[in-house]
Amino acid sequence: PRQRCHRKHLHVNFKEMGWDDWIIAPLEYDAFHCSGTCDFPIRSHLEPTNHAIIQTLINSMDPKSTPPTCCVPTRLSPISILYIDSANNVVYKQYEDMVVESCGCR
Amino acid sequence: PRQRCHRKHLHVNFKEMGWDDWIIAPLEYDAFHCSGTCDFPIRSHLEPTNHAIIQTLINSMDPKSTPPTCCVPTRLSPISILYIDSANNVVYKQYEDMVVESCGCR
Amino acid sequence: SGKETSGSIAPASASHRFLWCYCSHHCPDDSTNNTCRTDGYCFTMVEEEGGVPVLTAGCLGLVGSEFQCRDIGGFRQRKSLECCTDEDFCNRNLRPTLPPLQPPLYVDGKIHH
Repeated sequence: PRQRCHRKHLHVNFKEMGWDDWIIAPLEYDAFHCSGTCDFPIRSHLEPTNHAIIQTLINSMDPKSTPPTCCVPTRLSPISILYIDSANNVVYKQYEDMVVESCGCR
Repeated sequence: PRQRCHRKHLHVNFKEMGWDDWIIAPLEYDAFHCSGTCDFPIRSHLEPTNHAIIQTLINSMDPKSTPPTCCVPTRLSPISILYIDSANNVVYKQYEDMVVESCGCR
Repeated sequence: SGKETSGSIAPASASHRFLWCYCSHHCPDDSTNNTCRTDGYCFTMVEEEGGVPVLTAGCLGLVGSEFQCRDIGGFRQRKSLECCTDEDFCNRNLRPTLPPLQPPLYVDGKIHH
């Protein structure tokens, strides 16, 4: 059966992306991502908006009229990165919204 | 060419949904919905998070490893509905997040 | 179609306490023993999959419960959902029934499915 909206692993490797020329650490981390269907009824842990519920209802009545809602991150958390900036300084900075904490239907 | 993420009309007709037995007004409204692709680079008006940018980069490097990000509502507005509640009272209530104001990639 | 069972509070006025529900098919990742928790409603739904009625159950949030717990006339797939909020695990005893089959359209001698 089709899998419902949920969080899955997403391994990010900055070295493979060729960013080890400016990123010192971490060179890899798990960003996760969201995947799966958003079927009626949308369960509470997927935190649907009223609009997402209305769109889901209409899609289940007439799939051609509108697509289903999409499984996307609803809560994200930061990570800190140690890197070398353009002036060759070593900088330690927190980047917001880098890791998916939970997914939902929107 | 594939259309990029943007807002489209979504006509909601409460009468067709069989809800004119409890909703007095409005019996229809335009909820809009979001549709279209989220390709690299994600433009600023689509307000990507850092995670959405990282996921889009990885998807463009290896489409099998992760799906592209999804075009979803980023800003919503309420509408007020006049309805009859289960105790037969006429109620006028504002429902949050009923109309898409803008879309983005998440 | 969705119905609230008797004794349950109308959707808009469900108090902001948490309710435990029985959950099957797509429980939250952190769910234990087929249970979930919500600020809204428990539900049980029956839907037809491959000609077979399948029961699923779980939690619906307060936001949008007025829409999700409501009768819907035109579902493409035969399904029926009931909500409740009167006590923890109130959805364990809900048995919604599939809506009747839509009679095929009969026009000028030919049956259109």
